[in-house]
Amino acid sequence: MHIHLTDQPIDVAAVLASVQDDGAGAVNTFIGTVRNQSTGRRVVRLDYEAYDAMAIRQMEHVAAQAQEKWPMLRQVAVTHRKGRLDIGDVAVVVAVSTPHRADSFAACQYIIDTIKQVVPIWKKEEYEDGSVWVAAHP
Amino acid sequence: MHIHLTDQPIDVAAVLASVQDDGAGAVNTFIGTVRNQSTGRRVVRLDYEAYDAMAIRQMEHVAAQAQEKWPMLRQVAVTHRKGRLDIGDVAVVVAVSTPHRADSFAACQYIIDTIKQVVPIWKKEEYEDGSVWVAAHP
Amino acid sequence: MKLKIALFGIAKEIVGSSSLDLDTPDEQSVAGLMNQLRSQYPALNELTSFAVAVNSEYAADDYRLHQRDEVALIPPVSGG
Amino acid sequence: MKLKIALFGIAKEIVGSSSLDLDTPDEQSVAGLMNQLRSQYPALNELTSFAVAVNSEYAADDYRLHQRDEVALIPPVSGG
Repeated sequence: MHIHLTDQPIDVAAVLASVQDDGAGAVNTFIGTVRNQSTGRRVVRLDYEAYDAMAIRQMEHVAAQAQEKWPMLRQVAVTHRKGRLDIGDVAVVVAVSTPHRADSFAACQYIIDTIKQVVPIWKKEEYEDGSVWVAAHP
Repeated sequence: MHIHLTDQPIDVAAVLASVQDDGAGAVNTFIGTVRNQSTGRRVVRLDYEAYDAMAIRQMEHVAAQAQEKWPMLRQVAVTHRKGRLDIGDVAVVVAVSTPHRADSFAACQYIIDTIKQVVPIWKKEEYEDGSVWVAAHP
Repeated sequence: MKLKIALFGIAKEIVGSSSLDLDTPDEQSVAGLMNQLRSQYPALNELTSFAVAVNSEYAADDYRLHQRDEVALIPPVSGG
Repeated sequence: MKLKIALFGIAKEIVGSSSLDLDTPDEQSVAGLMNQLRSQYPALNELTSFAVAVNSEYAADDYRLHQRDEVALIPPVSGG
């Protein structure tokens, strides 16, 4: 598995290349980017803070769990960005390769859904008139 | 929507770039590649034949159907390769962008599943000792 | 009327050509054309399925063909 | 014992620092530590949830803390 946390722009092509496997006919990729709005407010940029060591450890756990649930998984790659991101910037890339396509969709979705629940990374949305730590309050 | 049929190697990065949208936080991509085996036989290469005009028309229909089912779909791109492909070559790329991630997975999977049912493209698997038109016979 | 039918994939191999000129009644239905093809090329019956396309769209069984229609025989697709 | 607790995101803002030195009983449980933090920083009670991590793993409520553990307060995550 290929797990990275970086404060530099993510090279999506490199992530895709890392899951290439001659035994896999299917690659599914999820790319999360910074939207220009959130809950109706205009977003000007995002700041991502990470607990680096734990974030990497938890991303590894999620990838390993996916490998257990989908034993046919060939390759898994997760790269998460941290630091300051502008609109359109890539925040996260998940890519998986499997022999058949249905498994690639299911495994990729499981990984991104679980990452969002357990990986200690925090997103602060900056608006023109303030900022909010996303999901912090009910 | 961005629909292409080509006999040249697919530029995956260009397909991804074509669905980039500041209003979309989620991009899901499916990449179909040539596997080194099929139903237990070793594949040496594939030949894809297409009924070009109809294939493009049907890919457009599928993209339009997805747009109807997921009105929040921002961008859709489908590029299908034809001609001779070697192991590891990209045969098809589907990419969609949506505001939220669950829709991106569902729409992308719908598009590739439907393409495989309706788009007039035929795949001949070449083995070391023969060849078969895939799915032709029960 | 004379119909020109485009052939692809295994259908091209069964017929031995990439297109076929067929004599068929005027206003022949798609179903009628399919029966004519099945009896002329019995190997088509061994396919998982096949369809007829007219002007780049799948045609219903009761569609009535015209000489200027672009007709194609569509064996089971396997793209992607 | 003295525990050093790493703070992130909104927890860092609530406490006003990226780490906190806390006096806590020896072999304090995670649940006990959380109660201590809640009473010292009532704004933590307004969060959707928070968790304690020990040595880069989520810790169960009954885990007994040791001075050498790397402890962190984990407010609701929002990566991706």
